[in-house]
Amino acid sequence: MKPLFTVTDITKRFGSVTVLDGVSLNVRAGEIHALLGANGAGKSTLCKIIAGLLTRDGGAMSIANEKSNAADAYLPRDKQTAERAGMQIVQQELNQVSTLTVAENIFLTRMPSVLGVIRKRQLADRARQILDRFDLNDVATDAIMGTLGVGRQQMIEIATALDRQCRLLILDEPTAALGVRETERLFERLRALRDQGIGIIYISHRLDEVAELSDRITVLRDGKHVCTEETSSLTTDDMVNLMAGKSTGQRHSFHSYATGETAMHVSGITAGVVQDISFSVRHGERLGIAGLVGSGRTELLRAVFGADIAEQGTVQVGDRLATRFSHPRQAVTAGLAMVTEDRKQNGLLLRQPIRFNTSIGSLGKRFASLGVIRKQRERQAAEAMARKLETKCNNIDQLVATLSGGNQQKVAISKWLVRDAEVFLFDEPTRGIDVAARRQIYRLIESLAQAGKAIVIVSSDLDELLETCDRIGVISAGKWIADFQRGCWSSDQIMQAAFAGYRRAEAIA
Amino acid sequence: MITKQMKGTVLQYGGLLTALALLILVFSLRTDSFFQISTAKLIANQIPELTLLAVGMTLVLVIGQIDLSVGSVMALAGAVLGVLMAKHDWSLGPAILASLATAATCGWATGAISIWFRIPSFIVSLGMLQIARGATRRLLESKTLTIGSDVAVISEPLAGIGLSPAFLIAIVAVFAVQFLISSTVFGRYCVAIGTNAEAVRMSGIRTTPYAIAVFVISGLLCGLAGLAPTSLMEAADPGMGNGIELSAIAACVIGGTSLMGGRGNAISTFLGVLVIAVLQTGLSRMSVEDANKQIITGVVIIIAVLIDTVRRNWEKSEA
Amino acid sequence: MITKQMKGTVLQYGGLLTALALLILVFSLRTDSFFQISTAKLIANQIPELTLLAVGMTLVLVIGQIDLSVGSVMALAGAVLGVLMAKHDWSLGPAILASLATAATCGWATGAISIWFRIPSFIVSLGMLQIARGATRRLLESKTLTIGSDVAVISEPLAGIGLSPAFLIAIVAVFAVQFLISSTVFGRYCVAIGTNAEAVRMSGIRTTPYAIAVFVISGLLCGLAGLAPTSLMEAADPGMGNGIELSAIAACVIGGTSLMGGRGNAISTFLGVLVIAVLQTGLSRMSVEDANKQIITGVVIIIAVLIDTVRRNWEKSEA
Amino acid sequence: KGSATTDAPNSDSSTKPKVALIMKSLANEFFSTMASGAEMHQQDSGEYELVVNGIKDERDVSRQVALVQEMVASNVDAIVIAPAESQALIPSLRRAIKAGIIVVNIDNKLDAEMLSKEGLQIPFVGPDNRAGARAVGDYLATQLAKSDSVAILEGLQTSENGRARKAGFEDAMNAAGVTIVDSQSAEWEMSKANEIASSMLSEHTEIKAILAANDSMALGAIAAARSVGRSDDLLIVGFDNIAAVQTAIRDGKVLATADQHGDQLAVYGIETALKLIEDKTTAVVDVETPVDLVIKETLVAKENLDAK
Ligand SMILES: Nc1ncnc2c1ncn2[C@@H]1O[C@H](COP(=O)(O)OP(=O)(O)OP(=O)(O)O)[C@@H](O)[C@H]1O
Ligand SMILES: Nc1ncnc2c1ncn2[C@@H]1O[C@H](COP(=O)(O)OP(=O)(O)OP(=O)(O)O)[C@@H](O)[C@H]1O
Ligand SMILES: O[C@@H]1[C@H](O)[C@H](O)CO[C@H]1O
Ligand SMILES: [Mg+2]
Ligand SMILES: [Mg+2]
Repeated sequence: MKPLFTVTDITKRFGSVTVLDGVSLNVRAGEIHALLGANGAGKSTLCKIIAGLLTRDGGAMSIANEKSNAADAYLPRDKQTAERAGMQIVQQELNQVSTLTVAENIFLTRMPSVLGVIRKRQLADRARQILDRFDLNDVATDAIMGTLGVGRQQMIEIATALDRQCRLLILDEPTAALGVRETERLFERLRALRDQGIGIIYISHRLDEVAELSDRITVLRDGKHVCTEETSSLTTDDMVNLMAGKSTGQRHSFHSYATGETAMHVSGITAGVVQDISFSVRHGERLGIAGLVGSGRTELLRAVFGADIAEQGTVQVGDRLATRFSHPRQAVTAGLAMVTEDRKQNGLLLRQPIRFNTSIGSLGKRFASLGVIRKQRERQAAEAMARKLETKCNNIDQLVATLSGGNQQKVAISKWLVRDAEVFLFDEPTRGIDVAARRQIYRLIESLAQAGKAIVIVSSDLDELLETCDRIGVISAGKWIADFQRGCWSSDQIMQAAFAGYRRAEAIA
Repeated sequence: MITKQMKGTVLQYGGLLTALALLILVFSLRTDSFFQISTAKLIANQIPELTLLAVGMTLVLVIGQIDLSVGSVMALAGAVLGVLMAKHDWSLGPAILASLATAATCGWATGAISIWFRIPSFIVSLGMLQIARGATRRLLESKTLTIGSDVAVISEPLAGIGLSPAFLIAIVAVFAVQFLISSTVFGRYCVAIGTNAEAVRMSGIRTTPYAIAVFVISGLLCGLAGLAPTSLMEAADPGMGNGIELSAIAACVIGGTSLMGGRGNAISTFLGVLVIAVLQTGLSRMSVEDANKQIITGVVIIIAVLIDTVRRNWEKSEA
Repeated sequence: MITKQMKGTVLQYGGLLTALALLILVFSLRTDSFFQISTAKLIANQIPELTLLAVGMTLVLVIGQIDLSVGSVMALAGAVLGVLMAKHDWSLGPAILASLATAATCGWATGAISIWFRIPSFIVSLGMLQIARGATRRLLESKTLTIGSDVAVISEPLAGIGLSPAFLIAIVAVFAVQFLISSTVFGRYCVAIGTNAEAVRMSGIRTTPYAIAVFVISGLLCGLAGLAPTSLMEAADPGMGNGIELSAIAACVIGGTSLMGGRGNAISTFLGVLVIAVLQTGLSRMSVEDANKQIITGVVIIIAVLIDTVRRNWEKSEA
Repeated sequence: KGSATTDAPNSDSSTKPKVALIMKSLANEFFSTMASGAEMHQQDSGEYELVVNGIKDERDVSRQVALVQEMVASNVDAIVIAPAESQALIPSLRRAIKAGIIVVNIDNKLDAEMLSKEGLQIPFVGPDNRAGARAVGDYLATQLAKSDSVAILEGLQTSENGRARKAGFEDAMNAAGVTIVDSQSAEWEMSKANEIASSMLSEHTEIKAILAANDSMALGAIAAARSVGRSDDLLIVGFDNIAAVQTAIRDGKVLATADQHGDQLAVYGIETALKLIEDKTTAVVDVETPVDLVIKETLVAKENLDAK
């Protein structure tokens, strides 16, 4: 079968660092082609070059001519020329305009207009159709984008891209912020598009997804092409080994470190959609919180942490007094730490170096005397942390904005590891993190548990919770529905619980 | 539907309208002559230039840029008008076109230099402020140039309504720019560029032409603004609009436009202009010592914005 | 190691130093008296106030805020000094403390109001600009108040080095603020707040006290700035520092400080001040016609920043 | 404090004529003196109401135009104005006159040619700035030798009296055969004057004297003289006779200035306006107010007089 799209010997350098080194790849029409690689392997960079968002330093690309048998050289000047040639991309990082409405974002490049005046009705109607097609019925077309959760925004971004005519569709970690339901829906659409003869490049760190969805797999390592294989010929373990270039060892067998001592007790928290939620977490315990996108998990954690002031409820850490935190400062002083979901918005100082980001939470505590920063110590700690998490960077003075998505997430976590705390709240801790690194983070969380820390993990990746937690709580439509101990759970039960709140709501309506 | 929209409008402009109403109330109680139609007409005929500049500035701020040169570009436009009419006997129409073209060119230059070379527009427009002012003074030889009553028509109140063409132009500009921002592709791109230029670029839209176009529009509005005082004084004045850029920006910010880009509303800006104008007019009616007037001006501006901020937060907690 | 650091320094400040060198070269060729030690000393004794204001402004810009009131707060500090010494016979030391306290209070008020109520500091400081100026004029009854030579010591060149205490204070402030920004917890928090205040908050740090402290420091520096001209003139002048805020911001921006927050360097700001000062002095040495002075000033400021921008891009492509 | 008669619930307030005093550049001591002179006069006489207004910055001519309109709208009987500009204010004053308001021009003379072209008669009450500057210049010349060099600090180049004073200085220097080696505008401001005078003195070391078109700039020149180490031998003259310069004259730092009796200037204008209000048939004539040379001896003499 002749390829739809071919990449030959692509090279890309940032300054003196080579991030793509002679990568070749081809995608057939009607194929889902997975692109795998560890964080910083160069997947996003390659896709950006294809989509016309970056210029390559060397190599060539070509796309099959629709009429003849020949292939035309493909050299996009910018995104527009790439789109004209039939390329569509959903990027790893959200690229929304937070002050525009949902409809305006969807139609940003093709607003229905007469003489430059937007036809608002038509805009709303068409946006409605697109949203409905993705079961986003409850998103208003005139809602301001910035007020939606990350998951919603990601869905909207995907819906936008899938709606457009294209020949090659690139999805860069589309499911990182999606829940099970959304992921299912997306897969249906992707299979339908494949059947229409569209070529799809699919990037994900969720290897089960890749195994389920893709036809072929290309693995990149350190900017180099490792191999391209039929999906059916690889196990997920093979994939991991190919990506890492070495055997990363087996899945850890689970070991619980939970003690009997309560580390944090949350009682009666009400905030936004969250209604009267109470739960406890013990020292050494890892508590997972599952739920659908928009069910209120992030809001719960934010209210506990004092990032939003809860309308009701209290948090008790250790044997301190039960209080309602009104500023994260109080929570941190009490011994809480929180890795936020939206790292760009409130987790990272993107325009600052890794070093600043790593030390920001503990400057006063660990890296200063008399208010003067002890830079040597700061540097050492940041370097140690980068090594420990295997953050891929040139050095710790690299701006966080120039790191790959997964490595940004590592920096966001490292801030709290350096600071230390009694209770760790993780909101989607491995979003965009590669398998190997994910294992590291699981091990890290495990060692925190071993050290007696209490841990709360919110994740849309159920497997992740199943793998790492002592206990899993399920939130549905803002309510705490159920609580499962390890050993007493099945993913089916958990999914049922996650839908429960919505069923009841539907029944009432 | 309509009531909902009306409620929305009241909410949106409620804070500023309250501040304005309070000001008018106080001045009406403290002076004999304030609460009169004539005062309203007077203010209407005094604010065209600030309105036009502030409305243009709103657009510039929306895309996350700033233009400090508006006052001198306006003066330059007036100077061109004056020189052409008084020294070269041009008639009003062509002279207006020439002065608008000059102002638009200045706006274009500011925009192009700062966008192409990625120099902060603060600096480029500060440079343009000096350049345009210097050019104005050269053109006018640092003297006021009397043009004569040919030019008066622009600011002469129209029989019947008592409002000048300049004011009407300013009002049209307010609504036109608001329409531009809220209902056109161009305007939405401006908001988008001001919010997240990177995302706009990523979606394949070239931001440069839009950004530069905004500066051109702002320049054009400066040109229009220059007509009003020139016509009122029947003379081109080399010092015209000195320092007015701060008032123009203040009007925008009072109206809730963000200096960080991505948010702006021309109608609110207009309300901001009104706050400033009512304050000035009211204070000059009262015999308060000048130093105290200054203190009061400062306090009132802060309070006006405070009221608006409180309103906004209240609305948020409502929603 | 050292050479690497030196290379870094040259690179960092290279653009501005080049612009400065070019300016000095041109003026030296075009006038008889420019290229002399005496000129350097003269400039050194003229820039303390702008340096102090600009350095404070750098900090304010770093946290993503702005302070337009610096010129009037500086005047107010001068007025307090003058009134206490000339009318109440205070001696220099206590009078200085009182005027610094006044200025710091103004800074605190601007900061507190804008941070607590989330009102843009642009507006609050614009209000403070008016309030402080009005207060200055009330204090001085709008008149220049002669203080006498008791106050002269601050700007009297010290025997031997020919530099005034005011200049030395300004230099100390430059390095102190640079140290603050680059090497202290406080400064790091400021940079972080200017980059992403929400992320700082989510790291468990209260941003409010830091932001307000920055305004207090800026106020304090305005107070120090007010001492220099008051001492030079041996008089408190109600019009002192009128419009100087734009020059202060310009110096920061020329020095590469971002108006969006998160980036600022006091030493570069100082180089920005030098560019402005050398330009002004040079042009008045040449006794260029006023209108042309303005045009040249505008063009040179743009070019200076252009050179720096080109340097930066070149450096980036090197890295 | 202030002149807040409009606030007074005084019943006969409507019968008293209302006079608006509009000045330029309230930042300048000259005008605050003028304003307090007028307010004092109003309080003493009690025959009229007074509203005082001014613009912050002399360059802001259109703000002054707006003020004229505001005063017309608030139904004053007379406007006494120190125009920031000698031509640009005329159209709005014309409208004021059409609305039946008496207009009197003080301090800075409106353009005579344009007034006559417009067929307007507005009395000018004020000094002859050129003559005043000439007197100051002549006195300075007595301390200079032929072919000595001097420099001028001009006022705002857009202001008529600034230009007149420069002309007066030039007249005097030319008559004495003194060379003017440099002349730049310091825009009436002290610190600008310091900066420019410093440069002038560095570039032209031969300068023997600086003629400043107002006293604020003279104060700036003093500071400049100190900066370049010329405190002892540089001669400085100014214009306005503000308090700070009186001190400087006594200390020998300034040689001379001109007193244009700022505190009385507005009063003269107001009196003229009141006369015209009372009797509209009064002939409209200009009133030339005195400008007096002020030197150390004048001040000492005045002190002795006050002491008695
Ligand atoms: N603008 C830039 N400047 C410098 N280095 C960059 C820049 N953009 C990307 N890089 C580097 O290029 C490398 C590849 O990044 P890329 O984003 O392609 O990785 P990725 O495979 O998508 O990783 P992830 O799975 O974490 O998303 C990374 O090491 C990153 O730090
Ligand atoms: N700033 C906001 N303004 C308005 N609504 C919001 C805001 N943030 C969240 N929401 C809404 O609150 C609800 C709960 O969102 P939350 O982010 O807590 O859910 P989640 O379970 O964490 O899902 P996600 O994966 O989207 O983060 C959603 O309906 C979301 O749209
Ligand atoms: O006459 C006055 C004073 O001399 C003042 O110093 C400046 O403005 C002029 O009009
Ligand atoms: Mg990536
Ligand atoms: Mg969430």
